[in-house]
Amino acid sequence: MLGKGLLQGLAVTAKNLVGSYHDPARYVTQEYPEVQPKLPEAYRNFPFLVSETADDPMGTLRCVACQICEKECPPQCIYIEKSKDKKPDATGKAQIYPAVFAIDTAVCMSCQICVEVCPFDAIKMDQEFAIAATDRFGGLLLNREQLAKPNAYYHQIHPTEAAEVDERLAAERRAAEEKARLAAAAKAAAPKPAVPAAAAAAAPGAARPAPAGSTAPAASAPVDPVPPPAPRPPSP
Amino acid sequence: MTLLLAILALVCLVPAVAAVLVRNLIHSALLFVLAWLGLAAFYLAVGAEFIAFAHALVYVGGVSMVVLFAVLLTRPGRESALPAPSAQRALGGLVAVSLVASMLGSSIFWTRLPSVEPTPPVPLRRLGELLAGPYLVALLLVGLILTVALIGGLLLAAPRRPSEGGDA
Amino acid sequence: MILAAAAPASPADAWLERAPLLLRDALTGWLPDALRPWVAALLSIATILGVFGLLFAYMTLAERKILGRIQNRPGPNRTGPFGLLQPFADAIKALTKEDIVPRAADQVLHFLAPVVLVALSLIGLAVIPFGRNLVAVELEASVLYFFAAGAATELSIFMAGWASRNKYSLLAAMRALAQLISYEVPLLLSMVPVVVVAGSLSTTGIVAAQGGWAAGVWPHWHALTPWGFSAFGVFMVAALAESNRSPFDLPEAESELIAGHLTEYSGFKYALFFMAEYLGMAALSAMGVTLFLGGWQAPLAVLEFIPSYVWFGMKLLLLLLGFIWIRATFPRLRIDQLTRLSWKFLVPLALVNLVNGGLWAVTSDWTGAAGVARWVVSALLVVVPFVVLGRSLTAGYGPRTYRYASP
Amino acid sequence: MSPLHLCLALSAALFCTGLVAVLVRGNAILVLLGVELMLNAANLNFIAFWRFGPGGGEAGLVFVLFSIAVAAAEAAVGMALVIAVHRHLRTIRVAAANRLKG
Amino acid sequence: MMLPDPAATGLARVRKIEGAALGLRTPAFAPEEGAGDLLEVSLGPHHPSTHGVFRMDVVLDGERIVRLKPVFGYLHRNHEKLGEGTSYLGSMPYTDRLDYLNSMTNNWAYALAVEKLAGIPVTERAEYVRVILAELSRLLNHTCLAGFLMQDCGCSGTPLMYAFREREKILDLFESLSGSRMMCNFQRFGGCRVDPSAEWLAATRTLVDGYGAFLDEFEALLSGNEIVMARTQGVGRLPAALAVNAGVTGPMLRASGVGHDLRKVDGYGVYPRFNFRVPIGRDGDVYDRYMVRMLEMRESISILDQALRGLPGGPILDPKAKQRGLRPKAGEAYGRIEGPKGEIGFFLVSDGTGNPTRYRVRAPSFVNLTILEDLCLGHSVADAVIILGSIDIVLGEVDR
Repeated sequence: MLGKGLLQGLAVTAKNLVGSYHDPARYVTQEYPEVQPKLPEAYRNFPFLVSETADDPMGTLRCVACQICEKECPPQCIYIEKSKDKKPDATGKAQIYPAVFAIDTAVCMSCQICVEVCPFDAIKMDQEFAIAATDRFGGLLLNREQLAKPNAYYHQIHPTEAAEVDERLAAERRAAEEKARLAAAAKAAAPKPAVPAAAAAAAPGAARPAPAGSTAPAASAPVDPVPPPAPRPPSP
Repeated sequence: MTLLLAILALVCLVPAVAAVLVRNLIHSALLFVLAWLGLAAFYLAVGAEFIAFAHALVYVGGVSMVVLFAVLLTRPGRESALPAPSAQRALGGLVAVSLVASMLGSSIFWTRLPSVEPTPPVPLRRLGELLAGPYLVALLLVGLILTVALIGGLLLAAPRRPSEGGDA
Repeated sequence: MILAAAAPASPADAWLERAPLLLRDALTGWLPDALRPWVAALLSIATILGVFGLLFAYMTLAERKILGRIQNRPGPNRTGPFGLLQPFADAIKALTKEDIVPRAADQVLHFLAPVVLVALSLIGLAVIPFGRNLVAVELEASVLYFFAAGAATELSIFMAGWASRNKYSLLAAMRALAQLISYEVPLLLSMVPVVVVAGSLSTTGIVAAQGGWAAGVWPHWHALTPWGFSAFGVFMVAALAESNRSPFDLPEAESELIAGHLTEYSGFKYALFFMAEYLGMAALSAMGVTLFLGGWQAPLAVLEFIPSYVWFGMKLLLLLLGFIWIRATFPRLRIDQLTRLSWKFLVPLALVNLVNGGLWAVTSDWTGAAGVARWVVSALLVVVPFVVLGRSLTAGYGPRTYRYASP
Repeated sequence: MSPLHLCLALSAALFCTGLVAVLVRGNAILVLLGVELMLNAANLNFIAFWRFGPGGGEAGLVFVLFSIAVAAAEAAVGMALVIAVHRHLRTIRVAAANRLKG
Repeated sequence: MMLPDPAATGLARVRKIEGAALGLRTPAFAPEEGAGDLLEVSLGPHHPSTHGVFRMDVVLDGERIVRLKPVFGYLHRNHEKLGEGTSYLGSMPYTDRLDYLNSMTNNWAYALAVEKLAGIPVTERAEYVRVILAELSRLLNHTCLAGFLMQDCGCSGTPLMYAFREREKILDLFESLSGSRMMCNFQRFGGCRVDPSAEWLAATRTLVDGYGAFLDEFEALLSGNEIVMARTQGVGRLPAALAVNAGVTGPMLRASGVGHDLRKVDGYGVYPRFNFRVPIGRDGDVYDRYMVRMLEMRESISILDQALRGLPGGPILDPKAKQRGLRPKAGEAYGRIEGPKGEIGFFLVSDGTGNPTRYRVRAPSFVNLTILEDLCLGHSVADAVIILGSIDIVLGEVDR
């Protein structure tokens, strides 16, 4: 009979009207600035560069400016210039570092391919999403200093993944140490010192980095409070 | 009383004259609506309450809609301005109208009209009794005319092939 | 002026019941006799404007809140506690917005349309009895006045649509006219049996005719008789259409015509249209309450201690809630379906109802078994046409069964 | 001027206005509207004589009601005719509709 | 009934030869005498119901459509040309942006094409995960579509909000798995990027179990509603022959009564292992298109149920499968799957370098849209809006 479907529809909306007062499944709004979204661990937005420590981010960047991400980035939003010199990294080993590392977040499409192709676990996806700039071009072009964030921050936003990465890096380091120790033992036996094995291992793309050194300072779980992400400099 | 009536007469007459003179058909129709509203107010002032409301209901609510609909259907989306009437036609018309006007005016103003007290308004119930009593046959006839007009209007306005294309 | 008795004999004498009138008398009492009716009239106008202005403001809020709740979201809740200041924020926004008039538009009509619409939506309220003895203008043919006043509302929608010189607006104007022509008829026809049964064309007379209770519990409201129920349904559907509310919001038709006749309106003029929509809705609902739901009459004798205007307000709000609920639920009709619904369903139903109401009026003195028969006949005269007409209306439509492809 | 004179004058003026619309403007819709205006003028006379005349004008009131109803019917049929003519001749100038068979 | 593959019978080519004879209503629009009565309206590109920046040039007689010209390209991004300059892996995130409601199925179709081209095997677990994600995509897409369609019909947002409430749950799943709600970039050659955790699978199970109840409520609100039926039944009829000849695929084709579903026809992935049915309509009108999608969702729920129960262990991604620097041998491949909107396919030609020399997308929205004028002629503007809504287009895919 005419009207049955209409009444059925009215019943559904009435159920939802009443349900919105007692049933959380029928009242799904989260009021954003007061209620912050619970981001899943996998959530990604724009990339950042991992540095081992918070107090000297530029000195302890994991990035060795191998430029794989620059090459693989589909929208080509990464720009890297290699350094002419070498500086000691977190483990004290001399490394090429990115003299310029810039990501144009206006172009970046958050696809995470740079993270996937990075052999050094040096670039990871950030979860900071409330980003705004008054300057359309300069304000969204992030440079090395703005991109660098400590490993502790990485642990904070992607705990599982970061723990895996640290574990892997530590394992690789242990393996490298073992190798170095064996090499050293061999060297002790042999008359002439060889090039440190670790340096050879750090060649881009060849293998996972295995920086030689006795300890990995930030490899363990973070102990100090994580500094907030670096404030964005005012746009010119 | 006379002053009020005179003002209302102007409210009624000015839009009516304007309606006949403007070029734009839509403006013309809307001015007619204004004139009809003025006329309804005039009826109200004269004391014919029921007639006033019926007049407003039929003319403003019904006739004006039909007129506007016809205007839109016959000139959709176009400037609804009309060409000015030819001078010859205008002249002829105006001569005829001024003759009628002078005839009417003279007959009104040179006739001595009886001046009696205004009749008190008729109660609505009395009107109903009149309609249902002595004028019942007329009422039914009017109803018949309306029905016939409705059907006739439908038949006239209906497209020749009503179900051409689509099943709307 | 009668002094309030210690124990009021009838509810009409209760202090609360007479409070508005007492207030009016107190305000106008010191004036010379010649001025008093004028000031009283102005007071009624101010009261209606104030009450219905506020009602409009909070109707918009309530609509958004209820719509929100139905859609599992909170609705506006940022401006003031529970968003209660939202209407005022909206008003300030509308007032300060730039008023844009297209260069090609018919400037005069473009300006006049919203003004005329608001004015026409308001004047109908003059004859609604909001409570016992609370009516601004007492007219012998007030029902007719109300519909005459309301008849021109679509005219201003047409004006808005045509004057905007926008193709969407023009389509909206045509739709508005078709809609008006179609729904004025059932609106008026559904009102006629009420007039026949109540034997009065005045709103106060119709409300008075609905006073009293059968067996003390069953009010003599027209909506509670079979013919009245049917007429009430037809009236409310036509009222929905007359006030351009979903599912009959064809002139506006957001998903088809952008905003229809409102496409070229902004700022305060847009707000005026908005206001007129709600005022028209409130006026038609008030008329519905008056004609069918007993006006200000209490539903039960024991509840008469609650003042009559409160009852009226509650019924009005109930109907308005229904408008919102319907809007939240239904999609829009198409223009041909809209007119078909009117001419092939509502009008025949209302015509049958006319006979039904006439029979009811003729048989008003039947009691006992004859009384029961009267109810049965009346109910049959509602149900049978409804089923038959409904079936013909929905012919060709219906739920379908589906097959599955054989693998 | 007595109210009756005023009413009659208004009525005459309206009648003449309607006549202008009918005679001067060649547009069928305006012609119909002019006829409506002339009917209104007649109605006004009925009312005027009922109210200000020598009594017994109740019949006039009833007649006005009938006249309004008939005017509505006239408008409906008239507009239907206009639409039909327009569909046929693509114009609504009265002068163009001068053939019996289109 | 199941028609054979149109490409195999040559039916697809017939349209070029003899369109009119097959029922294609070629627009017989000639401005006849008194054409001033016709009103030309440009619906879009900024119109609430064109689902993006799409334009319909409509010629109206009253409100009846005499001619309709779809105009698109406002969102053209050079997708196919970009694909020729990007590495095989680099094109994957771009496919997210085609039909941005269903990045999972876009990814899959592209991955399938590359896997065919380079001969990469897919792990068992990944096949199941792909099915799960594709069916979740289908739920998401069809739910949204129903909501949008009802919005086009003039609902004041209620069905749309209910649809979005459920869509949100699926998007949450996608986000917690892939890191992004819509631009998932999830499939990889030879498998998937991330292995779903047990918690994720449990959450999916909860969603799947509750989805039927949502559909029941949604259908109670709409499917039996007299206004919905009056608005949609008999509107925009697409005859089966015309549908086949126009290359229409997906639910739109099935609503016209052709039981053509690539999940059955191609049996790609592990679909042959699942037990599901293919609902088909009879009239091919808007209501059928709506209902076929509703019924498909019920089947999707059953597939999801089976896939979740049968999900095998093992690696999600073949560790030997190369992602970066993939250089397939010279050759060509066409990978197609049954996307929620129809057959989504990627045609790749390799010359042995790191980029395809030819990269072409068969976008179902685009192909289905070509039939728009035939569906709309003779209907009113209000119908055109819902017909467009029932075709289910995403301009990202139409314009590419």
